[in-house]
Amino acid sequence: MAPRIGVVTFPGSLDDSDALRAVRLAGAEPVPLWHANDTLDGVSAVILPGGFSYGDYLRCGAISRFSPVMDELIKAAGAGMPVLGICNGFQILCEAHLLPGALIRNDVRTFVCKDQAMRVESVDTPWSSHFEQGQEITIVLKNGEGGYVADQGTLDRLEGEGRVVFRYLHGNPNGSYRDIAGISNERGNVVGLMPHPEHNVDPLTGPSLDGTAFFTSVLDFLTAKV
Amino acid sequence: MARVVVDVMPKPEILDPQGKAVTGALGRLGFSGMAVRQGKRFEIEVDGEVTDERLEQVRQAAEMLLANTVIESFDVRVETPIEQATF
Amino acid sequence: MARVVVDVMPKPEILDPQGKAVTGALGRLGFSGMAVRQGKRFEIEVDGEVTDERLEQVRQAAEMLLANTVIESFDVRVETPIEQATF
Amino acid sequence: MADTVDNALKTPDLGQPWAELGLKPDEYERIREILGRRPTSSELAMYSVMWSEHCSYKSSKVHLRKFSELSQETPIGKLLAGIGENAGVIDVGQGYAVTFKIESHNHPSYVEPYQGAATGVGGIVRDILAMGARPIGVMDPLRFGPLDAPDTARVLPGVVAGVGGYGNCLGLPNIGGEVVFDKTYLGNPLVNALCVGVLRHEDLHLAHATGAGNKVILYGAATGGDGIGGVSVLASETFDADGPAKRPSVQVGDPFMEKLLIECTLEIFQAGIVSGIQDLGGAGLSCATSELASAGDGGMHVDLDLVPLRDSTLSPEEILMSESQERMMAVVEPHNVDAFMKICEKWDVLATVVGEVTDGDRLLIDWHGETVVDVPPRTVAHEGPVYNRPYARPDWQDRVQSDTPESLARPSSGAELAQTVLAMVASPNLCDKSWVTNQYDRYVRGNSVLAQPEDAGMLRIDEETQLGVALATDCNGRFAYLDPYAGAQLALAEAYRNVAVSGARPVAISDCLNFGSPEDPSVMWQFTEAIRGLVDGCKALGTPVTGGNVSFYNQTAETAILPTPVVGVLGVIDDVTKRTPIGFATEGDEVWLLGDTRDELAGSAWAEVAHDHLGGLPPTVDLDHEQRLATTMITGAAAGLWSSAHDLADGGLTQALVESSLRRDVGVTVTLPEGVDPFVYLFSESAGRVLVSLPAGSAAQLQELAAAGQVTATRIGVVGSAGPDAVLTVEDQFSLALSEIRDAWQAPIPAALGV
Ligand SMILES: Nc1ncnc2c1ncn2[C@@H]1O[C@H](COP(=O)(O)OP(=O)(O)O)[C@@H](O)[C@H]1O
Ligand SMILES: [Mg+2]
Repeated sequence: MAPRIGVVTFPGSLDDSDALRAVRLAGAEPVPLWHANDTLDGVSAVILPGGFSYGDYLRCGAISRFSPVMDELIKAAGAGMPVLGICNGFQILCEAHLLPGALIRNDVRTFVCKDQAMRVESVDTPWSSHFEQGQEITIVLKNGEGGYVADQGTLDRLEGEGRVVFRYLHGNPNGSYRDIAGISNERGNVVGLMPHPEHNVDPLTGPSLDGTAFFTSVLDFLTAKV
Repeated sequence: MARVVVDVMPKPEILDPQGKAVTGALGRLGFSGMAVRQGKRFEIEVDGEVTDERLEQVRQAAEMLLANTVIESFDVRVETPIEQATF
Repeated sequence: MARVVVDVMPKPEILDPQGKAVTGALGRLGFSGMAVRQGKRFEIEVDGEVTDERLEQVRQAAEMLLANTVIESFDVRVETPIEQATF
Repeated sequence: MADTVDNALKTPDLGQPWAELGLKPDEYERIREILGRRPTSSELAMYSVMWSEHCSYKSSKVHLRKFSELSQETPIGKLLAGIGENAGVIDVGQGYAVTFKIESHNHPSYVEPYQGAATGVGGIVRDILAMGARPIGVMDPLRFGPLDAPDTARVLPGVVAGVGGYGNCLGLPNIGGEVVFDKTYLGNPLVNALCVGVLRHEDLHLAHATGAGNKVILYGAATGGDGIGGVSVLASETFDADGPAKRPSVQVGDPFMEKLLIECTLEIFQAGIVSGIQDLGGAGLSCATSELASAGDGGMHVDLDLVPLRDSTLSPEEILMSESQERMMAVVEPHNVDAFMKICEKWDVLATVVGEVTDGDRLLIDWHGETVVDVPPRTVAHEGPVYNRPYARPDWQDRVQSDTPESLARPSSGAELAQTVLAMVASPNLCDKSWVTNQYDRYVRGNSVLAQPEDAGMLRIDEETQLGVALATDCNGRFAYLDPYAGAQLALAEAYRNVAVSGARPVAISDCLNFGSPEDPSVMWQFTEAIRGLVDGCKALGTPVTGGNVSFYNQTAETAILPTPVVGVLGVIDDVTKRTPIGFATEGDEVWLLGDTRDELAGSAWAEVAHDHLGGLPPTVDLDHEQRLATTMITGAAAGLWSSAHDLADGGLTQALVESSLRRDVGVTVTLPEGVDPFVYLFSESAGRVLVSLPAGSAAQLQELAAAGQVTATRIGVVGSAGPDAVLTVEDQFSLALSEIRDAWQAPIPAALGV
């Protein structure tokens, strides 16, 4: 049986249907999860999708972070379940302190939607193992608050421990410290990034197919475990 | 160097979606009986002394740039340096 | 009903793109010698009297929700009702 | 104390501020006649707002009727709903229907650019939602004053941030639009917004209240004092001096609330528990109650005390007129009310039963236990005044038309042509718009097959069958100024062509008619001519008008905007994988021009950029040719013939070459046909032309297709190499590095806005 991968819908989630589709195209079973339920419905991995949960009011992800489903997610992540936060999902993971640092308003101070080049800096996560170390990929980036910030100590530790998973190339689109596009937790199972791999799985609608590997990576990881 | 603070708030009759969302979230977190409106706070380090003239300049700047007076009101005041990072 | 104000500011070592942009814009408008940092101001109407206990609740709410203490510091204080719409 | 019906009967001669509310003496008289007494102040509020130009279309109604008289048949079947509904609905096959509409939010966007544009998007999205459809995309035709005008630096970034801020937050891909600059828009920016939605046939919902005893539910945001600046005259009549005075005329949007409203409403539709539904837009509750009741088979009774308020000091007049955003009204059978409430609760959407459908034919509204409104709803919603405003061809029209561009100095050498190319691509109207469009999410929902800067936006509707729709909006106001009849047809033809070029079959249109003051006979003439042009055009093309919007009074003192009838065309494509993009793809592909080039430079981008000139007669329109050209494009696309296709419009052939080249940094070498005037060939804006590229060796197939469609096809060159050294060459004339063109093309908007 194909592994079941959950995608959480918060009020204001937008790319949940895209994430579910990407999971399906990769060959796993997509499972919609609702933020207000305090259950992960037995899934083996979870994606927090992009969007404007709670309108991005207050701070992106600040309100969703307290949704009932998050308690379960925090527990599961602690136990090693693969979790991917995309854009708003990344922001929620930071607010929930599953990942260090925070995301602030783009330095250009406008919403930015573009096809963004980035480099895969780590293949040692369940979400990036299908890439080549150092591979250049193009992934859709679209957000207003994507500037990754953290204090110097945290940044040095992320770099030192190989936890910068993706780095922007050919120009920093939002003022992220050290061109960081995505990071992982210490164990590597929780990954957050601003660009949207789920928009890069269909040649008809995305600028590349470079997003596919995110989903096949985790599928392999989960299948190997079984 | 002195600090002037400009507080900018949505006018009371104007919808404040952010404040509404925060109010709702506080309620869900168990903080009851709190109604929130959300605005902006600008801390301006002004070179030199804060004369009346200088303050008037800040007021003009607030009117022109910091506040959208169609939907926001603002308030300018000199602040005796409070400590950063109180908590 | 009383008003408690929570001011939230980006920590000094954290990039403040909005403040930077405002500083730049002020310069271009001819307002020189002003350096701006931009934060948030929450005005909270608290039901009932503002006891120490109630204030402590607001402090908790600020810590938990209103500020992200990874990048922001905050300050809580009771405000004697100022007049809205000063200008 | 509210002004009740009883009170109105007792004080028949009380003076009322009808003039301040914008009513004419005879209009006020008619209200008295209808009611057989003086109106209460609540009734006066309702009538005045519903009989305003904006809501009643009183100046345009007689002309718009001509749209309804068009055949309601599209090239692929009947309309499921037409003009008069919130938005028209088209059967696109496979059990799917599509609904789309354009609206304007011009004036609010001038006052408060961000919120004006944001609430403009919010409003049109609710129109689509009210039809039972899931909104799936938006477009934003925008017009501003000169790019270098200080006020443009205020209005443009605000409007763009507002369109993006609202649409992005709703998760609706922005798939196209326009950004146009002209001095007449300086005090009158145009912010038009289009939304498209999709539904299953069985989910179609119409706005009507039927079935006595059915509950009327108001849901969404609470009602505040938004957008009721105008009725404060009533408030001041009915309240003490210290009563509420300050009412904002600016509405603030809450896109998050709207997103919840969308999901909640779709779930309600899914559950099949609503019998009528209406969005609250202009005129708020006045409009929703009177329209629902008027379209139904009974009356309606509403208790205003039940309306959830954001501001408890609102008077009944104000509650009735509030334009608070993000609200909807539904009519629900009593046994479904619980289920309805449950769904609202799930989405954290406030919902309140505020009244019910009644026997009889009155709209009754109570406040504090007394009746403040007792009217026949039709007289409010549908039987407003109708004006036959005088119109006359302006005396300057001849002068403008005889001031032809023939005498303007034209570039002649290759070097001059090259300079002209660079100047043109760096002009505000032809330059790169990505500073704007990069602020819009075009990927969300994962069905955007084509989006800006393509000729049309295209959305996949069904992933299994690959059924999709394409949309384009267009209008060249300069052409419409020179000849509003032809200008409207040129707008129609361009949008129609853009859709066909993408590979979709154009089936229906929506329009947004932006004009100056209808009280000026010249403007009224432009308006009637534009409508005549569209009606004749739609007849010729077989595309019905499904709905639209009129925006008058876009005028600064005596100066009206260029007449701007924006046309949106919807097309259907059975297989979106066959869509045609605009960018050159493969070195060695043949480049052909379809259609005929004439010396048509009046109103052109060149005349504007090089000479700031606007005079003469616009390019000729041949709708029969447009139809044959469209068939050629669609047939070619289905057969997989085209590598790329790009319609020729502003800036003519050079602009199309530049855009097709820059799309993927692929060069091109053009050999001008024997005997043509290079300048005219490169810069004329003759309509009905498309630049295509196709794999070497498929010329015969193209020629056969073109011959069948009686479309002129001319081989004009070959696609060059890609990469940093790519060049655009016109043999015997000039050669320009794409990088140099790109630099000139990208600079203007960021430079002007200081970012
Ligand atoms: N405000 C806007 N929003 C979204 N897309 C836009 C906007 N303005 C222009 N575009 C897109 O940019 C492209 C070029 O616009 P335009 O030159 O008007 O195209 P055309 O002449 O082919 O109609 C089109 O894809 C159009 O949809
Ligand atoms: Mg156009």
